[in-house]
Amino acid sequence: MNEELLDMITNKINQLTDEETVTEAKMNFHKPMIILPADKWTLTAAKMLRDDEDLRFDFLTCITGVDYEEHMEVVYNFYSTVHDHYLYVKVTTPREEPSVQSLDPLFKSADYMEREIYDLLGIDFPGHWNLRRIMLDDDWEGHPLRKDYITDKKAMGLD
Amino acid sequence: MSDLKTETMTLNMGPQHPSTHGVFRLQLEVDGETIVRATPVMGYLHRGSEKLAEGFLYSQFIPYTDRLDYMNAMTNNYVYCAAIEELFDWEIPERAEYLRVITMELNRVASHLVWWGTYLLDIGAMSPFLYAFRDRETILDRLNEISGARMTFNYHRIGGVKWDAPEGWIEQVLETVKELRENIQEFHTLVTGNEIFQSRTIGVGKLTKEQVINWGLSGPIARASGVDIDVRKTEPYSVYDQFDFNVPTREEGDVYARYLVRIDEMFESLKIVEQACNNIPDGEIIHKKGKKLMMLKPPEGEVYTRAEASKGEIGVYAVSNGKNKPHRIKLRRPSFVNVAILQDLLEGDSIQNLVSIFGSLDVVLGEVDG
Amino acid sequence: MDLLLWTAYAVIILMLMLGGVTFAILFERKVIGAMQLRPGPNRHGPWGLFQTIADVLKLLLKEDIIPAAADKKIFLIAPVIAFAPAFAIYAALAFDENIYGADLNIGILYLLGVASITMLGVLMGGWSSNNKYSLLGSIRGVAQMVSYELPLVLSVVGIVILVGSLNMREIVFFQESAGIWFIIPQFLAFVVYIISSIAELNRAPFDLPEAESELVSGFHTEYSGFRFAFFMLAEYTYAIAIAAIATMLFLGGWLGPAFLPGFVWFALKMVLFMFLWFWLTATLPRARVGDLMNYSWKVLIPLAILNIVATAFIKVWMG
Amino acid sequence: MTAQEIFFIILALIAVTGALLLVLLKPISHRVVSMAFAFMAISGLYFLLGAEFIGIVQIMVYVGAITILFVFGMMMTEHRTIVFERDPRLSHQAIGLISSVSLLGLLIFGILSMDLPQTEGYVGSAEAIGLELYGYFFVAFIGSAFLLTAALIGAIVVARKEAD
Repeated sequence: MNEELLDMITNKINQLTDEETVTEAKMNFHKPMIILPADKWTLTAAKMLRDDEDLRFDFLTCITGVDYEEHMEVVYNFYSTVHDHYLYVKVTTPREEPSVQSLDPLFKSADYMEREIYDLLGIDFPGHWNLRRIMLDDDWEGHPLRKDYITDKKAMGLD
Repeated sequence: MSDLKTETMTLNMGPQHPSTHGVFRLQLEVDGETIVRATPVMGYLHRGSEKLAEGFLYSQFIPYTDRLDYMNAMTNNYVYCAAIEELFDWEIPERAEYLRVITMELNRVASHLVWWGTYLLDIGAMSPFLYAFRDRETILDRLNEISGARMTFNYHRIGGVKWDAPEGWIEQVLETVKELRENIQEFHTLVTGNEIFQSRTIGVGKLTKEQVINWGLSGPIARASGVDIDVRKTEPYSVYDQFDFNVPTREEGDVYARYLVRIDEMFESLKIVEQACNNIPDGEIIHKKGKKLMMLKPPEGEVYTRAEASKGEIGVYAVSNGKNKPHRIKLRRPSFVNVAILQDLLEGDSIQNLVSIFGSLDVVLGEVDG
Repeated sequence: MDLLLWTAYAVIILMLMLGGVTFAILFERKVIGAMQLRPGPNRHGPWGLFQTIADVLKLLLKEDIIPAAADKKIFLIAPVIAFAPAFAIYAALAFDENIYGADLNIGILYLLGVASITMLGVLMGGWSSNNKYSLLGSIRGVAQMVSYELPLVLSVVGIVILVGSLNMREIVFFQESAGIWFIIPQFLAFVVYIISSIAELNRAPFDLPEAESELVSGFHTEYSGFRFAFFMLAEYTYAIAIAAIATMLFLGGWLGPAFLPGFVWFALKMVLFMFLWFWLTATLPRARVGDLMNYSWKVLIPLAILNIVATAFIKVWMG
Repeated sequence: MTAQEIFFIILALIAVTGALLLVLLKPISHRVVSMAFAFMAISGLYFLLGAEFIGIVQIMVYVGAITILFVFGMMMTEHRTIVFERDPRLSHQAIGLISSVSLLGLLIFGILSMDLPQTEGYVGSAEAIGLELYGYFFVAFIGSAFLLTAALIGAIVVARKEAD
């Protein structure tokens, strides 16, 4: 059943732009996962996921930013309160000037979670109403969750 | 007279304020006692758990999850362990899962008790706090007996639990459940029917179903607004599918509804504990590979695992690169997501309601700041 | 000679009252403690008898902090303005048939009028601290005081109509000769009096001006040490005075079965009345500002007026 | 010197000082406090005269209500920026001086030429005032009550309109 769902989602997203938007679609621990590049991840696609009668992914549970040394990824975990199904959306973005379309206009739950990713990983979210640091000081240098971040133990008083 | 200008005042509530339950700051713009704008400011307790995780062995991170939502540490333990177990694709011994469920549900009751006490303290009733702590104390005693700690349990392990239940513990838990049931019933007589209490809660801080879903709220807050999501039912983890329990929901979406949902949830949790204690099987308490703490190397992959904590849906997004340290651990902290609604919810309300509304969200700052 | 006697009386009352406040606080903590499943203070002296004394000593030894941005003169004088009138109330109280201060023929008016000055000190203190929470607390305080002064005064009018005098002693004598305490014929007035006196005193559940969970103690947030002690003293002095007034108006003052002297009965009734407050403190959550105002204007004042009208009719009808 | 005279001097001094400070002090909050002290001293003088009722009404109305109203107004407004400077225009100062001196003269003249009756007892007792109000001045009393009620309702209507 979940495989069918995966095919349906892939088709619907590809139909939006009439091209191969989804670079990879697979099952990840029994749940559908689609992977697409950041420039293809638009508000239209997210809106379709939210509003399409068969999908209705209205509950954005979790947003994760991951730094894979060669590129960065933002993973969205969707849940549908109507149809009770799940979806991973993986958005890949280059490591230099990482940028992913913000879902804040559609899902308010993205507000804080995207701010946190911006704060800790330095991924830009164009379209976010208030993209500021949330956990660290406003004048903090660098983004700690990046793999090349060097912890300045002296400055933090740990050494 | 119409051009008489009134000025708004900026009021910094916190980071040190008795009702923010920790180091949380609300920047309020108030016109008299009416809130024009509320901006939550956080991060005062940020310890960088996610960053720390990348430097530890898999087993070493468990104690750090305790310190997220320190009121409900068992579920935090569990969800982290469960995520790693899912990466391994392990079968967990039944007895271990039962012990996990018992400890998690007892801890949920303890967490709700603390909420009940502190919430009423927020709206000015002091006695319930002490009643709640009396009952919480018995739960903590039980958890102490099995885990050796009162708050930061560090009890669950990847693949099972650390200790088996001591002799006679199960019977004691059953006793405690009986006692708690009577005492929680007493709460209704103490508070629920009180006129002042009702006038302060009914119709205050209303959240609609749409708001809840759009803001990603979960836990009792969502269920009080008629959004019936409880991970224990929608995606049963551990052995929750073996128990008979209800998920209390209400439609009103106000503070009073959240209050009732939490009280009802305590009874449901006690029900689960009772069933689990009566049906607990004998056997191993940990997967045999889980005992080798230093050798844990999950295969490459990534997974999002969720569980129902007392505050809402807690999730762990674990990315493994096949080495002995995690590549990335993302913690979806329910309080952090839930607290965002404050900006929307407080606008136009009064300072007097603020405390009531903020208290009803039941946030723990350890979890908000991660 | 008279002057000397008066001074002696004043000093004795002051001393008694300081002791009274000390043990009223202990009594409150013990009562609330018992209701909250805990022993209450029990470390200093037997049964914690010296706890409050230790607390006061601690306060006296503490540094007297004046915030830099405060209005210094007002900040300094406010606790005194709050305390002096609370103590002045005692001038017109009669504790026994023969133990009394000024035998004013407008006793009730004096008590209620002087009592209202206390609030001025509270307001000035809250305002001069230059603290936003204190300011909010003070604003709430004014609104609350203005609203509840009315039902408090109106609730007493029924008794004045029945007795035909404003003199406190005559009111008690009237109860003696009538053989009935006013709590029975004036029960409605008694209820209104209790509720509005709680609000006047800023006690739970109407302790909005100092609501510690939202306004961080409201008007006395910035006060410390000795000046804070003065505010506490004023609060409890006032509370005891209000209890004493209630005793005289509704509970027959020093009247009671003969086996105890009058002033003991007086003290017992006061304790009973104060116990009622403590009980409420331990039981009820705090009311909301709006509800509080509505309650005063829409419930208590009409009730008090109804009581006055009914009493007047009865008085005319009975001759 | 009797005790009464001593108290009279103390109270009069407080009243006069309070009234003077009310005009001389700069911050509005200090003025309000000195005003309260002046009012209280005056009510003390009434007590000395045996006019207890008037004395207590003085406290209730002027200290309990008017002063608190002033404090309330002060708290609600941006009082710290408002400073009472001396009016620089000479003509205004002159007018002020002339009018206050003539008012003082008028008052002194009135007091000196007053023919005070040598009566004893409760001049201002509650009972006497009550009898006068509900007897001789009944119509005027009811009339003023109506007027005040109308004013109150008017104030509420105006405030309501502004709030909408």
